[in-house]
Amino acid sequence: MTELVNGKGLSLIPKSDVKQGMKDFKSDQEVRWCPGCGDYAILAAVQSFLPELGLKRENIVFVSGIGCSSRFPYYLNTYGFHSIHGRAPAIATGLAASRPDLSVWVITGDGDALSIGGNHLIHALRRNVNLNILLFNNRIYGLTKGQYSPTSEIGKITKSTPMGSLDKPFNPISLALGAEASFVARTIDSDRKHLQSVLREATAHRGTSLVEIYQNCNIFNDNAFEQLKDPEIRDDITLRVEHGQPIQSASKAVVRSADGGIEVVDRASVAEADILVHDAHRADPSLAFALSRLDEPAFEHVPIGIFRQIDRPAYDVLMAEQMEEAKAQQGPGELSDLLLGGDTWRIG
Amino acid sequence: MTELVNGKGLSLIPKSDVKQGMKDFKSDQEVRWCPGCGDYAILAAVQSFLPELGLKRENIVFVSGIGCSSRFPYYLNTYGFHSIHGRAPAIATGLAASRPDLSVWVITGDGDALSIGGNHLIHALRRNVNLNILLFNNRIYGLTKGQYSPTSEIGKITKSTPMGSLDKPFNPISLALGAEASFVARTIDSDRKHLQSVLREATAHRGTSLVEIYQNCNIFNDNAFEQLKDPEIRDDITLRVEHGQPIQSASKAVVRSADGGIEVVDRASVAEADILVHDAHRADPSLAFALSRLDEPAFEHVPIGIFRQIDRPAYDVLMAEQMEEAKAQQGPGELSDLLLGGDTWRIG
Amino acid sequence: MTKQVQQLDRVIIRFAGDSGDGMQLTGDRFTAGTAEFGNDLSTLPNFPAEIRAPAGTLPGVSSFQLHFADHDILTPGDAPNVLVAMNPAALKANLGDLPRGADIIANTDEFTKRNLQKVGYDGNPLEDDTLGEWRVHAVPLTSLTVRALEGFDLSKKDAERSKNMFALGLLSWLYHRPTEATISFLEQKFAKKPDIAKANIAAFQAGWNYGETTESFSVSYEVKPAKLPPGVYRNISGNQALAYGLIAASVQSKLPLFLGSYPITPASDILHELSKHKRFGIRTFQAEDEIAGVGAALGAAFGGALGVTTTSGPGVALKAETVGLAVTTELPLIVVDVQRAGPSTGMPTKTEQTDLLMAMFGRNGESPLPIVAPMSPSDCFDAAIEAARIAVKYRTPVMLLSDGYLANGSEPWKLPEISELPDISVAYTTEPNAEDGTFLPFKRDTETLARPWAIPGTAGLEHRIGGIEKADGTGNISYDPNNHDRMVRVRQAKIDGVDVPDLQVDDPDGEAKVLVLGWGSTYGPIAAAVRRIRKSGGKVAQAHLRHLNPLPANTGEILKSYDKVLLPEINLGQLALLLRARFLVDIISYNRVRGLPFKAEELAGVIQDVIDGD
Amino acid sequence: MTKQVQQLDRVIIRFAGDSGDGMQLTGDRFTAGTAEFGNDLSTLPNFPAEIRAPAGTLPGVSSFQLHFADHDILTPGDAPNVLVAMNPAALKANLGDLPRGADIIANTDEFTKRNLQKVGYDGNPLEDDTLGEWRVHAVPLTSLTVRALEGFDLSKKDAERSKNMFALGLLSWLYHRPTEATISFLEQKFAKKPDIAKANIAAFQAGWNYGETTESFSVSYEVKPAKLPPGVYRNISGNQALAYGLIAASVQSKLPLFLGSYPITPASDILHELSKHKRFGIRTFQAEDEIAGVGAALGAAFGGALGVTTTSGPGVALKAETVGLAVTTELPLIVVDVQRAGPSTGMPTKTEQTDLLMAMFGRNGESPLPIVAPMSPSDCFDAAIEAARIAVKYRTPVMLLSDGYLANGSEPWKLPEISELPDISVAYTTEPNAEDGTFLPFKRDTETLARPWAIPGTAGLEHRIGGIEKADGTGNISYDPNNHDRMVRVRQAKIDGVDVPDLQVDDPDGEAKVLVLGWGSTYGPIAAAVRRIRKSGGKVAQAHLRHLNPLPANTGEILKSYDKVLLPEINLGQLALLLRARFLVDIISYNRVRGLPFKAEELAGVIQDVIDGD
Ligand SMILES: Cc1ncc(C[n+]2csc(CCOP(=O)(O)OP(=O)(O)O)c2C)c(N)n1
Ligand SMILES: Cc1ncc(C[n+]2csc(CCOP(=O)(O)OP(=O)(O)O)c2C)c(N)n1
Ligand code: SF4
Ligand code: SF4
Ligand SMILES: [Mg+2]
Ligand SMILES: [Mg+2]
Repeated sequence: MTELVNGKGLSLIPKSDVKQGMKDFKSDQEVRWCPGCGDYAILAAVQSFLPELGLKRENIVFVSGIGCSSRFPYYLNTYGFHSIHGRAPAIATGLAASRPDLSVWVITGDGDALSIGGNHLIHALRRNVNLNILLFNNRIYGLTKGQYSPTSEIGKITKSTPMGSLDKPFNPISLALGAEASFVARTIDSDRKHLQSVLREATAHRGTSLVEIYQNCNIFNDNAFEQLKDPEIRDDITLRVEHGQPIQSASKAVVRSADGGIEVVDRASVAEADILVHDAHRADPSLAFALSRLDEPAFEHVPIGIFRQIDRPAYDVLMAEQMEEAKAQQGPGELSDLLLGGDTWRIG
Repeated sequence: MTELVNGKGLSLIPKSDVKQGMKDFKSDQEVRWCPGCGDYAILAAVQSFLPELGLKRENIVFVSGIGCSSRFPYYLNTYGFHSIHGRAPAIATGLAASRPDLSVWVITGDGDALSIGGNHLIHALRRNVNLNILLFNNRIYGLTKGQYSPTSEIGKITKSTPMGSLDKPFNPISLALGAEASFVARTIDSDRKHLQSVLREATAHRGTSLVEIYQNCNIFNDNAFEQLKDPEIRDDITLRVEHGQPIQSASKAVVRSADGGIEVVDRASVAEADILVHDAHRADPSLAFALSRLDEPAFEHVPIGIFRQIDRPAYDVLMAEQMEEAKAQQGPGELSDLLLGGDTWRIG
Repeated sequence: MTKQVQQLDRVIIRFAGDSGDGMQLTGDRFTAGTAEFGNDLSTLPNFPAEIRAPAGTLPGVSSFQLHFADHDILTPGDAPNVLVAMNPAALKANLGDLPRGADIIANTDEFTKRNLQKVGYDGNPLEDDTLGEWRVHAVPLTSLTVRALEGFDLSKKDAERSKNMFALGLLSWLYHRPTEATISFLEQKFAKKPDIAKANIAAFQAGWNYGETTESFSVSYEVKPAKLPPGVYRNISGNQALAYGLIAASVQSKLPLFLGSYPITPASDILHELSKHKRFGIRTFQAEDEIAGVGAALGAAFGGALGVTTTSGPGVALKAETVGLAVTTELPLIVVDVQRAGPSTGMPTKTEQTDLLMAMFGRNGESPLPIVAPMSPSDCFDAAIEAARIAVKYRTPVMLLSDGYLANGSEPWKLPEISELPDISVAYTTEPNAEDGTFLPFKRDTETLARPWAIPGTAGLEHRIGGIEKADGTGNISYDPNNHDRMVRVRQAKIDGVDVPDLQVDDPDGEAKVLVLGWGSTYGPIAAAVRRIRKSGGKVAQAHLRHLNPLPANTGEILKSYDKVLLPEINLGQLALLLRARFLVDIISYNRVRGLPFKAEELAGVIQDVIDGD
Repeated sequence: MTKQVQQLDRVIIRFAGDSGDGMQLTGDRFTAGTAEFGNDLSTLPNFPAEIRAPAGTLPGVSSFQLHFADHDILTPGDAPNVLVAMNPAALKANLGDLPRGADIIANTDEFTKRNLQKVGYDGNPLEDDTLGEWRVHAVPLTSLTVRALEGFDLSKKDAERSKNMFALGLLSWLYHRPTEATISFLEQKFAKKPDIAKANIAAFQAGWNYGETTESFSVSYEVKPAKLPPGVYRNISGNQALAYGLIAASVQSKLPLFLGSYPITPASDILHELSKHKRFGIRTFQAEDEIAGVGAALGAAFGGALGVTTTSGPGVALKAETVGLAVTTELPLIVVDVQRAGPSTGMPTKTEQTDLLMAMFGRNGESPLPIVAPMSPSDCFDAAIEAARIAVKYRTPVMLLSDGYLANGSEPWKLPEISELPDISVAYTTEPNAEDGTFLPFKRDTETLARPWAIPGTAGLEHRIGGIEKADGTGNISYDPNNHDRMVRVRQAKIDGVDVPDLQVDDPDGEAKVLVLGWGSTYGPIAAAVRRIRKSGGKVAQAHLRHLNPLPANTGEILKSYDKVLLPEINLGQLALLLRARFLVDIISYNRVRGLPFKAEELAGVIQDVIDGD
């Protein structure tokens, strides 16, 4: 059990003794998303990534809420729980906190995670429950056929906002950093290599890893992330955020601004040495937060990658420690001791 | 109505034509907090501040959730709604969005606002509903007699955590900034002058102003903020955050650190000119966020004041604009037009 | 060659195809033409499961059923006389509902090996004898459409998209539907893309001509207009009627409408509809969740608005605590529950009547509220106004129980005379109400037991309300045992005292021994079944409850005045439980929980059995 | 001077004072002594309203009532024989409950002008004739205490704090209570502050001696030990017993206990208690809200834990949607509802039975679950085990309905033999269950209809569950109408089939014509009332329902076998509604919703009236 207490990364999860392939993670259920939906790409990326972890399949659980994205668990041949709208982080918290031997994933959408489920999400983050949360952000409510979501841009015309939406959207990265998250990243459905590289770090992180995945809903919000996919410009607007690397795109770079903040400048205009080098391991999330603001206004330049990745004890481990400690101090629980604990007296 | 659309500050709220005093805002209800509770000081501060606004008393509404703090509305001779746990921001949103002529206040506690009510809070902030939210943070659940709260420090021994709490607390300022808040401040129950100076700015701000108030619960979490009240050290640890002013305490100052972040240093060790001057009006919340992190670890130095204060259209105004526009384009609603709108046919 | 024309009194058509085939639009247009032509009609759209399935698969099938007649009808019909199957999946998914001898119009182009395999057909049913018992019309709809559009510069794909219009044209010919409306509709819809408009119109006309000219259809059918009461009509769905009813309630109560809602199937369209009518001073707020939706509506009500929240079962469960706050603070509020199949997520696109007891009892403490249920799509308009009337008159949340069948089903609606809509306006309290000149927020109207509604902005009436028990009169917090008992009873008495009209019984010659009772959307099938019984000489009485709480004063007396009372419900007997408890009458329940409306034939059988006494 | 000693068979004492006066502790200690002495007893603490009011005010009064006797008793007693009033507020707040002739021990030191005015006494009731009809003992408790502690170096304030121990000493003398336990208790409690310990003990002894030596008490009283069944006893409150019951259930089911909870009065103490026992492998999780609390418990249950969530009415309302998910995913879960006065926030510290119908019906769709209700504080232990037994055996959420009276009330509890506790363990499914070697998560046990419980980590049984309707057997998503109807009925049948013991009737000579039925915490007052009736020669039968859903098989038969059935409930007739609907029996309801338990005398009167037939 002390092994548990010191558990890091995947050390507490049983390894498979057979070699696994993508097909081992495909369930027998027919995939039912609209043709062209970005969810297909993410599913394929996850199914082909999982074998790399080499975990016992039966020790992997996918928990989801409600939404198109939340159908995800049905398509994986692992344990799965398609729960109710917004509650996946809460349900997964109970599972992960009581089962340190499981790899627990939460699949959620921008509405599921940030609208009805916002509170559970931020609390899971601050507690650092051992979860891999994949937030499929298509900036729309897909399943209910196209209302604006908490990540939709202001002025969005949708079924419920014929004159345009009024609410300033959340920036999921900023919100997570404000909620004490220990691992925060962003990737995109169309870039499998990057998506999987992020999953690699996320799964190695014991605690809550939040991965925002830009996902295209070609039916109700098509091309929401077109610029990031357009070969013409994507390399110019995608600011790669990688630990230890200068933060830059093909043509742009992030530097300190005169007023002490950070800003995006023409890469050619600065010396390599002046480009801000990313440190995802900083205890202080302030710089990561500043980076998360760089995609305002949308898509002139978008930081993609792992914003923050710090070591903090995971919730399940802390809980286990207290149980250990209690047993060590008082010995394992004995029902008779318990009942006889108070002031007792005998009659007859 | 266009007046409404351009409404700023208190301009849309009818002014009182009689001079008001503190007693005008006291209700006939006996105040029922524990003797010595910090809530008394806040109540007195608010009651003596309100006359300064010169608003018609009947146009002021206090909405609260559940908690000791949430009893607040009963003691003010204005309109009041003591609602249910965590829901005050949601209820107040409906009221404020539909009544631009009201000054709507939300009174909430650290559990009410950040535990059960966290989601409503962050959504009110991003929407910029016209609310003054006073968050009484005593870092404990008072009304339910002493369980730890989302702002309790890790390891807190309470009724529900005999071996210490495990959850990393929220920093309300960081969370609010991560949630796109347009006005974020912190003050303390014991400093009436500062508390009222913050209220002055908060009420002048049309949109959501979040004011965290450190409040002492002398029964279940006594002296939680003692250092900030102790004449010996308070001036040294309290970093004043004021727009346009250098950020400093009696003996400490905030400066840019070598690595580009900010840090707190011995004031004597730096030139006045090198002390970071606060700009609450920056569009980018990153610096405000960095400031909010300065009270980690608790109380070596605590930033107090207005972290952020930017202009953003308030939700009620935006809603009103769309109604205006719709009427302007289509004319005011006519029931008969509506019913006859679709394909109709006549029989007989 | 001239073709034979046959007269029919009623026809049931079902259009079925892939989600992408535009069957709902096709159905809507055929409905519009039929309405314009003057038939009575009733429709039943049937959407695929929540998520759009891949093309050509069974879960992807979307259908639209239309029943039209030369007399007034009550349901979308039990079994189609004609099935339009745009692909093999559509055929397979719907064949089970098709009575022997019915017509099948199949789009042969889609009956490819691959598509057949997708749904598990080994052979091609159009060629083998699978469909021996039906009248099959094999029509290459897609290729005919493409050919018809050769002139246009359209990609093949775009051309193929118009095949549903070809089908519509063909059916319009087959049933002598007027064509103008559809043509002008297409012109408007594609005003910005005139080519697409032209193409669709061409396809539509080609379909018509195809029927006119080819052999494959030797007969066409005529269904004479129905003799409906004179007036101006439009076709309307339950959700739209409910939204219009809420707007009318706002106008008739002179209260600004505030909708706080969170999208959920099958209620979302009410939010969508209301958001289009801001010019009526309506505010629609898409909240972060259901709790915030009802919370905002309640906050707006405190501010003097007509507060409304719309949702379905799971949302009602979430709203329970806040609705309880509305009960105890005694503020007007309308809670619309468009019921869907449960428990939990259940079957979101399917209908059910299983939220009645949750509406009655789903809150902590003694927390009574009135419940109103519409009985047909167009009745949602009146039911919404009635719910609003009760809410504002008695200062109480009111639960309005619609369901998925009413929400999406449609029927012709005789527009009401605006002048005849009830005036449901109430005055806010503006003056102190106590002898001593103070204001008592819980001093009640002696007749209605309603408390004053004094809104912020009213000088001199400043007061505080909340969820803790209140002292009778002053509304101050009170823990006095007798006060609590009194308040619990007065809140109950207020709801029990809501003025609801007597229950009407339809018992033509007063000789029936059996009463069939119903509530909500089962009205149509029950009434249709009753007709059948009577046609065949049987005697049966019918009554339909619109107010579930409180019940009409004469309910018990009526129940007791029949030998047997039959109560069909799309649940396990929820209203039956309430009536049995209240009146100790041994109600006979008939329950099917299949996510679908009852069929008239099914109910006729049940009624007959009860009459025959087995 | 030797004093007269009088024998009594029972005494009811009420300690009343300011929230700060430590009345609950005083009561607890007197209870401990009384228990140790061997009397039967029953207690009723009465906390002030949610928020602590300023000292000396009526809302600030806290009281503790203790009933002890030389025979077994059932309630904390209707009216006190002795009131200890630590200040004027305590006197005023409690005088109404005091029968004429009762003793009042008043702390004269606190009857100052200011304190008297605070509660609206013009004069001093101890001096004027206000208390003429009672036996007043005016004792300057505070100053006597201070004097007694002069030797100690304590601030006056600290010394005064011990006045409750002085009072305890005095009462202990008055009723011949043993003193050792209290002394050792004080030594332990203040182990870290020996001075305080000594001071309190000194005050306690001074109180004793005061009674012994002064004139003001001429008589002392003796209440002989009760003849209770032999065994080891301890005094226990309902919340503590419930927590212990859950721990026992965890041990007896061999399942790790996971509690997901959010604090709420009066349920919080269960969370507090369980959080102390981590050594039993218990995980207690204080969630961000009630929804997360039950969600986490459900997630843990999916992982193989004994999932529990504890709350009160408002929390149950919030949990409804997630409980519905537990119903449809058929996972074991225990939902504890410690009922409090509603609706909405209501009166959090007061008791009520008004959540029964919410427990039954407060979820969308047909969503049945078993309901168990304990009948006394100590019975909460067994009820918790029974709830767990049903939950794990049938894979279903179970609602456990306690209430504020059971939660805080206490009584002596004869400790069970651990060896005799039921084995409620069940095995997780570890093998495929289908002929073809696959695993069918919804293939049911033919007897219990329970589905397999296969937890993550079990190789080969990987499966997915969720809130959408499931195909019988495979559990795959299904929108098939007949499957849904079948699943709705099988979920109902599973709950209807839960094995619950027959209802026992207590009808000594079988001649009673009237049956008094009850459920939950009303057992004590009902049984006490029944005794009174029988003592006075009346005949009445009693039965008490522990299982509210499903009902015992013989319930209907029993109800029908009596001329009249009387059902007292602390609500407006919720169980009555269920029984009337189910059995069409015209139950006579007696309802009081005062936030307080019934009084035996009150019920005796009601029963007599029913017997006499008016
Ligand atoms: C309690 C509840 N409220 C509302 C709904 C309806 N609903 C289902 S999914 C959804 C939002 C889906 O959006 P998102 O989370 O972004 O997922 P996506 O479909 O876009 O992948 C809503 C509102 C529900 N199922 N349950
Ligand atoms: C739905 C619901 N859950 C729980 C409670 C119990 N409760 C009342 S106040 C409170 C927390 C109070 O803490 P906080 O918000 O910090 O306010 P404080 O009393 O400290 O001022 C809780 C858990 C409730 N009243 N309603
Ligand atoms: S609606 Fe959008 S998100 Fe949903 S399946 Fe279709 S494309 Fe994907
Ligand atoms: S419990 Fe704490 S917060 Fe509540 S009133 Fe008492 S001192 Fe104030
Ligand atoms: Mg989405
Ligand atoms: Mg607090």
